[in-house]
Formats: sequence, structure tokens, C-alpha cells
Amino acid sequence: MAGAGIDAAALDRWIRAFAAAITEHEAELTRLDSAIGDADHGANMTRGLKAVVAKLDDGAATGPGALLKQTGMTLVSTVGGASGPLYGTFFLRMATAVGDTDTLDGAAFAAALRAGVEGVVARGKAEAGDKTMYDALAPAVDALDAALGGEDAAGALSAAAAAAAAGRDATTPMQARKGRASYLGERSVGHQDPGATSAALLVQAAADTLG
Amino acid sequence: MAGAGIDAAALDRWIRAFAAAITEHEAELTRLDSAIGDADHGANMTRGLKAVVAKLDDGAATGPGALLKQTGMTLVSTVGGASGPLYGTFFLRMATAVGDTDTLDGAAFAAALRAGVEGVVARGKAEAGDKTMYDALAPAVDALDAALGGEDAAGALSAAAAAAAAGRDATTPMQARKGRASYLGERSVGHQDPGATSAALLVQAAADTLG
Amino acid sequence: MKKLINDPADVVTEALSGIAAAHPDLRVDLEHKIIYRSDAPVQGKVGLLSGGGSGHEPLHGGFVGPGMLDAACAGEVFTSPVPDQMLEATRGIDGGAGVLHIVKNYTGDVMNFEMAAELAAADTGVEVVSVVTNDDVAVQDSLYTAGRRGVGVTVLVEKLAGAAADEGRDLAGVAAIARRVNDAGRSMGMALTSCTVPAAGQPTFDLPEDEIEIGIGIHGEPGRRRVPLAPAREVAEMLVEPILADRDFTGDGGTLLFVNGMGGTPMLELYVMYREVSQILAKAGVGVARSLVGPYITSLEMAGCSVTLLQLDDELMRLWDAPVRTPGMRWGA
Amino acid sequence: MKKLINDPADVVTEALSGIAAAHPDLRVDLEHKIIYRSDAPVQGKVGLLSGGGSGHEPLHGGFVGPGMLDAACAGEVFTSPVPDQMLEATRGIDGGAGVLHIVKNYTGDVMNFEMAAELAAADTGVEVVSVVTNDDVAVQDSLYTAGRRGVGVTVLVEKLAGAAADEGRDLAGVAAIARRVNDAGRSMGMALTSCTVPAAGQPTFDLPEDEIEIGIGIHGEPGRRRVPLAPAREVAEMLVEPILADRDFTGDGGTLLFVNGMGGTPMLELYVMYREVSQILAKAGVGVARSLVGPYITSLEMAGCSVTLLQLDDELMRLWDAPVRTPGMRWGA
Ligand SMILES: Nc1ncnc2c1ncn2[C@@H]1O[C@H](COP(=O)(O)OP(=O)(O)O)[C@@H](O)[C@H]1O
Ligand SMILES: Nc1ncnc2c1ncn2[C@@H]1O[C@H](COP(=O)(O)OP(=O)(O)O)[C@@H](O)[C@H]1O
Ligand SMILES: [Mg+2]
Ligand SMILES: [Mg+2]
Ligand SMILES: [Mg+2]
Ligand SMILES: [Mg+2]
Repeated sequence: MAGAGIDAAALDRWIRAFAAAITEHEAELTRLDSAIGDADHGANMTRGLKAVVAKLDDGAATGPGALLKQTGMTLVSTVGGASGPLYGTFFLRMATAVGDTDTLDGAAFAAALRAGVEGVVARGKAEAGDKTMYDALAPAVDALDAALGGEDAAGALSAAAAAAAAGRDATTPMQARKGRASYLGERSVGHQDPGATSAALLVQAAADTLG
Repeated sequence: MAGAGIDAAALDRWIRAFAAAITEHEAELTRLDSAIGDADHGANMTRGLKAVVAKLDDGAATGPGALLKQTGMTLVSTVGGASGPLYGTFFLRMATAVGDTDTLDGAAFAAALRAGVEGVVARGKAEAGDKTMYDALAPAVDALDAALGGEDAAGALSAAAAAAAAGRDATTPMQARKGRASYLGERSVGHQDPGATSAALLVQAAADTLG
Repeated sequence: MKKLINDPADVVTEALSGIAAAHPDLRVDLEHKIIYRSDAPVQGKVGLLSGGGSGHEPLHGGFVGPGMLDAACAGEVFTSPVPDQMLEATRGIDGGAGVLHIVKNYTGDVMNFEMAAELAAADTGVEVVSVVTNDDVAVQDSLYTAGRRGVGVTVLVEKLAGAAADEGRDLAGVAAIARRVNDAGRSMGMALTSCTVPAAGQPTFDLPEDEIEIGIGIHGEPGRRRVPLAPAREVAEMLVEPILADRDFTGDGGTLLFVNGMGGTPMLELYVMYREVSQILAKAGVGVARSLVGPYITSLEMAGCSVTLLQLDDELMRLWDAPVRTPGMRWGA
Repeated sequence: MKKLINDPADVVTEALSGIAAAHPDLRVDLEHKIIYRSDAPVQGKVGLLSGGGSGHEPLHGGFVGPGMLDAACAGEVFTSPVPDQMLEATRGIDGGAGVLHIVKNYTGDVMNFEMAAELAAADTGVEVVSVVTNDDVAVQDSLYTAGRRGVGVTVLVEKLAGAAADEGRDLAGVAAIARRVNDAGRSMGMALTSCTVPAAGQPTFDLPEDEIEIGIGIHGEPGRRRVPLAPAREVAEMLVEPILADRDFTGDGGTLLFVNGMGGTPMLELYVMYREVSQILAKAGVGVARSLVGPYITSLEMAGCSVTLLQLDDELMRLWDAPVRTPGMRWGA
């Protein structure tokens, strides 16, 4: 990762890149959520990340921990639905893991990311294969950890993004066991999970901005 | 008209032929009423004439007056809407005009028909050109009267049927001023009136059975 | 045609039998298609009868009960009931004080109720007075039409005349209230979609995705004009403007604002419309003292709405607030 | 998309502002999207809070008032509200006797209410108990799903727990009633059409003219299976059969039969369905003691219906009959 380490400015770039990707893919997320959900994932995430960016623009939060916490709180307060508490908890747990560090090295960032993903599990109780955002996030943190030893930061984050994308794609044949897609039973098979899709955008944004 | 005059059996044939024509044209009447009304003229007339035929089958009414009265009463009791009271009054007034005659000659039948049409006007206050059943009925009785002097019965009734059909066709360019088509204002122009259409079937049935 | 029905020919009878099963306070005569309050006739009280084609539920059957109608006659879908039904119901609700017929102004309804009143006079000796509602400002040039249609105000007439009858007024007094309400009310409606008459099996008219009908009635008939799809704000203007142009509603007592759903439009949208309409009224200096929002006089599953405005005064306000206990409107009881 | 709205992004706020304008008995906090009864908090009474995505009106905001909810939080269309709203509302309705959260079982609703309860415990000292409704028998294999959805029974829980709170029961007692109602109720729904989420702009799913969805929820989501269009009689079978298979409803107290419209289906059809359902129940030896028919928990303008059956006993019957005064449900007051 960034030679000089990941500071608040880098995280700011990451989150803004995520917001931009969400806005760009809003219609796709809604379409995916129409097939196996209630057609609001695009609107939910766009609304939340607009609020997050507005907070970033305010510039009140300084330091990685404060910035991640602010992002988590804002998502909890503005997204609603399943993804609000899940993405909110993700960033809040990252904030806790980061503490008051000013600059994160690769290992610290990876550990924070893992803490975030563990927060998603703590909140949503998803397991691998349930066809949720966890199926994109879990492979990403595993790939990041594995790559951290050998590759450079950029390479490690790219590997994580690739793993998230593969995880996202792998949700298509799955039968959902969590969230509202689970109500569809077998009819959920053959559709890509919207939350895994937004989660892959999150990891890709990290690769694009923190590498 | 029938050389031997028009007796109850002949009227029975007429009304049954009218019922058959209505059933055959039910969808067309509904379609016409969809364009400038509420899409029920076909169902209304079919329901009413089914009930009328059931009464004829019962065979309780004997004699032209009783038979026409029974038909009018049944229409009033089963059709509803605008056409129920109008067709009902038509037959009831015919019945009154016929009195207790057993057999009607051409003039008596024409007079009864005119009384029926006057009943329609008394009930519905339609004038020529209002785009209603009156626009088919009025030319028919006029033609019948005019033809009665010269032609034979069959020819006179055919002339009446042709006049009714022409009157029906003439409703297409009219702007409705009575009934629910009038609410459409100028948008009623260009559509054939459903009631004039059923009325032309009535006169045609007379030509087919009483000629 | 996608509907929760069996044979289209049976829809009215089967719905009536559902009403009978669901509402023990009502008594339903399935043969004559009449819904009575179960304690009819109420001795000494003026009886209120209305009726019309089916497909407008809760109007009229859903407004039968203490404080409103004593009975309602149900016709086939969008088809006026027949005089026999009205005569039977008139007999059934006469408690000695006479019967008021509340008739929506449609050729069919008027003629059938007229024949019923003639028969009642001849056959029963029950005193009958008829009041015809005609509040629809979409119909202009009444000289060249069958006159204005009776729409939303009918609901209000049934409520207010019902309360007047409950107060013990005589037939002339109840009829006077009904006429006064009709005179003080105006309505205008619009449709986003057509509806499908069960027996017809297909939509009464076609309406492209980007157009709406303004000035519709309640029988699925097309309206006065077709305009491009517009935001709620503009639709509200199109409905309120002709109402305010037709009558002054700035009286001291304030108004009753009734935003009605046509059957297929959900409450969420009706409340958006309520907001838009009330903002326009505020700007026009029209006060709103009472509200009614919901599908009360419908056109099967048509999507759309109508706006009815009624000028109130102390008396009408008191009658509005009086208890009513029917399936479709209930308070204070 | 044909709707009576302005900008899709504003639909919830504008509808809330319409609700505020139409119902002086309610107080609406537009910033937090909370509908309160205007006299909240009621001292000494357990406060009842519910909430959920918008698009289900009258649920929940239309059920705020004496005898039912003290407040309701409105989320975006089909999106659970957020913890901040719930926390604010919890504070606003606590009259010292604690607050009951009535939560429909959806992942989003449950997690957001959970976070709100955690925050309430940490920040306010208000005692909060949550009851989750999960009555939808369309969801089988609860082990492999997010569990059964909360649907029609939620309306009944709000009414009956509201009456229990009015009787002066404590928080545990009110929660016990809510849980008992949820345990005693089952629902099943179907759709004739999809609905369109305003922000999405097109129907959530496509449904051919000759097919219907069985086992839908209330968020416009497709159901468990798609079957050919069928008469009301057969649709009623498809809804009632899994309900009766899941629980015994032949108890002495009889049942409450609730036939609910999904938003786009008119009363005429709901009454036909009521008839069919009540005939099936009669054959199955299930008595019906109370009825509710109408659009009470909807899915925007979706056409379709759901059936909810609740086993009654003397206590629940008394609580059902107790006065309630809300825009969506009112009697005895
Ligand atoms: N229990 C869960 N754990 C992890 N992710 C979940 C869980 N439930 C749902 N999700 C994710 O949330 C996504 C849906 O989010 P969204 O549409 O915004 O919320 P909702 O389902 O409340 O409408 C799903 O695609 C899935 O990835
Ligand atoms: N006042 C009237 N006088 C004569 N005929 C009329 C009048 N009003 C309506 N009609 C006729 O009735 C027909 C409509 O009948 P129908 O559809 O059965 O009744 P409704 O209009 O009540 O639905 C019209 O096409 C017209 O010919
Ligand atoms: Mg969703
Ligand atoms: Mg018609
Ligand atoms: Mg009609
Ligand atoms: Mg949602």
C-alpha cells in the first residue's frame, strides 16, 4: 500500500471513490435488487454515500479513526434497510480497530478491514455461501492478508479487489439464506447478490485509491 | 306486414330475434360503449333479453298487449342503466297502445311502435341529433309510416330497418348531448352510439320476423 | 383481465355475500341486491336510500349503518340498479317518516330512481323525496349534456343527511340538508389508468404510459381531455383550479377537503396529493376545517384521484362530526 | 412510471406532510420522519412504537393514535428507517412506563431496531422491549432463511397491544400480549401485478397477463412461486391451505379473519375473496368471530391480497373491540 502509509487523506479518497462508484452503479444495484429483493439497494447506498461525502466536505473529522467513525455513523443514520447497519457497522468497527493511529501501514489497514468484516458478521450472522455482501468481503480480506507478505501494497489491494469480484460473481449460483432474497428460496439462484456487488465496489475503490 | 296480421306469436318471434341479435352483437355493443361510455351496454342488453326470453319460454303472457307489457317490465327490472328504463318504457308504451287487440294490422303496429318511441322521448328527453337510440328509432317509425301507404308489409319494415341503420350510422359524426357520452364533449364525435346500434338491431329483427 | 373474481357474471352477488359475511351489522338481501342496516326500518327516523352501479365501493353499501344510509341498492358493475330494487328497499327502510333517495346524476340512475319513486307513490304510500347530486365541474355546458355528474359530494351528502336524519329531522329537513350539501360542494377527477369492467374483459380505454385523463367520472369513462403525465403539483392545479373557478370557497366556516382515491392509487400518493391541494387552497385563501383522504368513491381498480371541496358552516360541521358507524366511515361510535 | 408524485426522492416527506395537514390529531416530525399522536408522551402508559419502510400505508403511520401506536417511524419506500429515528421517537413517547418496539421480521428492520434499542439503553435509560412479528407462512425452512416475514399480523399486534397499553398494563404485560398475538396469527399473500418503487422507476418484477405470484411479502418482491391466473375460489385455497396446515385455528374463541388488499385491488374484489375464504374456513370447522377487510398493509399500488387468520380468545376479543382512534382504524371513539 501507499509507501508513506494510509492516512486520513487516503481514506478520504477511498470513501469518495466508493461513493462515486456507487452513484455510477446505482441503476445496476437497483436492478439486481429488483430480481431478488425490493429494488432499493441502489437508492439506499446512493443516499447514504451522498451524506457521507457531504460530511467529508464539512471536514470536521480529522484522523483515520474519526473519519471512519463518521462514515459509519452517517451510513447507519441515512441508509436504513439491511445494508445501512451492515456497512455502518463495517466502518465503525474499522474505526475502533484503527484507534487514534495517524497513519496505517499495510498490516494495520488489513487488520482494520478484517475487523470491519467481522462486524458485518456480528451484526448480520451471515456465513460463507449465504449469498450476501459477506461473500465478496471475506475473500477480499483473506486475499489481502495472503498477499501482504509478498507483494507490494498496490498488488495486494488488487488481489483483494479481484477476490471480491470473484466472490461477487460466485454469489450468482448460490441460493440465498440471509436477507430478503432468502424468501425466494430456489428462485434466488441465478441472480447476482446486490450487496456483494456494492461490496466489490468498495474493495475496488480501495485498490484504486490506496494502492 | 304479415298478411294475416301480427299476433302474439309473431311478436314472440320478433322479440326472440332481437334477443338473438343482441347476444350475437354483445361484444360490439360493449366495444362501442367503451369508447364513449362505460363499457356495459352489451352486458346490460344481453342480461335483459335473456330474462325476457326466459319469460317468453314460461309462456304465461298471452296476447300481444300482455306479451309486450311483460317484455317491458322485464327489461325495466333487469337491465338497469339508461337503456333499461328506455327500452322498458318503449315496450310498455307499445303494450298500452296495443291494448287488448289480438292481431295488429300494419297501421296498428306502426302506431304502437310510434307510441313506444314517444315513450323513449318522454323518459329520456332526447331530441334528434343528440346521439342516442332515438336517432335510430325516429327515422325508422317515420319510414314505416311513409311506406305503409304504398309498399307491402315486408317492404315497409325493410324500409324502416334501412332507416334505422342509416340513423345509427349518422350518429357517428354527432356530438353527444344526452347520456354519459355527452360528458366527453367533442371527444364523443367519431364514434357510433351504442344505443342507436342496439335500436337498429331491434328494427332489423322486426323486418326479419314480421315482414 | 387480472382480477380476484370468479365468473364475471357473479362478481356483484359474490361481493355482496362477502359483505354480508364480514359485517354482522348489515343485512344483505342477495336476491334484490340490497344492503340494509340490520335494524332497519328505524321507527320514526327518515330512511336514507342510495344506490348505483357496483364498482365504486365503499360507496354505497359501505356507507350503510347508523348515522348514514339505511340501505343501498347495488346494480351490476357501473350499471344503475333497477326500480324493483329501489322500491323493495324503500319499503324496507320506511319507519313512518318517509324515505330520501340520494341519486347521482346519471341518466340511468335518475331514470331508474324516478320510476321507483313513481311506483312507490302508486304502490306503497311511502313518502319519497329524491335529491340528485351533481358536483362534477368537469362537465361544463350543462345545457348540452346530461348535466353535471354526481361524484365525490355524494359521499358527503350521505354522511351529512344521515346525521340530520339521526337528529330527528323530518323528510323535508333532511332533503334540505342534502340539497344544501350538494349545492356547496364541487369535485374534479383524473385518471392515471383505465379500469376493466369484468364483463367487458378489457380496459375501457387505452392510456399511454406518458398521458393522463383529466375530468373523468367514476365509471371508467375517458375524461374531458388527455394531457401529458405531470407531477402531483400540476395535477393538483388542474383539479383545484376549475373547482375554485366555479364557486367561492372562502366562506367563514372553512371547507371540508376530500381527496379521493379511484381504487388503484395507494394512500402514499393520496397524501402527496392532499399536500399539494392544501397548499394551493392556502394560497387561494381557502381554509380547510375538515379532511377526508382515501378511496371512498372508486372506479374499480382505476389509478387516479378526485378532489372534492365542500363549503362548511357550523351546522354542516356539527353534522360531519356526528357519530357514524358504517364499514366505510366510522367515528364516535 | 405513472404515479401521483413529484420528485421520487421527496415522496415520503411529502406524503408525511400531507398526513400532517390532513390529521390534526397527529404531530409529524418531518426532519426525523416520525408520526406521533399529538398528546405523546402519555404519562404512565407504555409507549408503542413501530415503523418500517414506507409504501405500506396505512401501516404504520395511519395506526398512530389512542388505542394503537404512540408513534411510527417512516423509512424510505420499502427501506427500514434508521436507528436515529427510532431513538428519537422512543424518547418522545416514553411516559415513564417504558416503550415497546413492534418490529416486522426483516433483516433490515430487525438490525436497525436492535441498534436503536442498544442506543436507547446506553443513552436514555428508557426501558425498551422489542417484539418481532413473523407470521408469513409463505416462508418455509426458517432455518435456511431470514425467518418468516412479519406481515398482516403486525396490524393486529399494533391494535391489540395498543389496547392492552390503554388498559394500563406494564411493559412486560403489553409485550406478552404482542407476542401472544404474533404466535396466534398466520398470513399468506399473493400478487396479480408487481409494483413500482418510485426511485427505481419501473416494476420490480414482470408478471405476464396470465400468471400470478403466490407467497409474496409486502415489498413488491416476487413470491415463492408463480402459477397460472386462477379464479378467486382457487386463489383463496392457495392462501388458506398453508395457513391451516401451519396452525390449528379451531379454538373455541373463533378467529379474526383479515382479508387485506395490497394497494391496487379494490374492495369489490376483496369482498369476493372474503366470501371465498370464509366458505373454506366454514368447511374446515374454523369459526370467524371478527373481520377486517381492506387495504391495511400494502405494497404501493400492487394488485393482490393477503389473508391473515388470528386465533381469538376472550381477552383478545375484548382488546380488539376496545376503542381505537387512528386515521386507518377507528371505532368506539
Ligand atoms: N444478514 C446479512 N448479512 C450480510 N449481508 C446481508 C444480510 N442480509 C442482507 N444482506 C445484504 O444486504 C443486501 C440488501 O441490501 P438492501 O437492499 O439495501 O437492504 P434491504 O434488503 O433491507 O432492502 C443484500 O444483497 C445482502 O448482500
Ligand atoms: N336521454 C336519453 N335518451 C335516449 N337514449 C339515451 C339517453 N341517454 C342514453 N341513451 C342511450 O343509452 C345508451 C347507453 O346505454 P347503457 O350503456 O346500457 O346505459 P348507461 O349509459 O347507463 O351505461 C346510449 O348509447 C344512448 O343511445
Ligand atoms: Mg433491498
Ligand atoms: Mg353504458
Ligand atoms: Mg352503465
Ligand atoms: Mg429494502
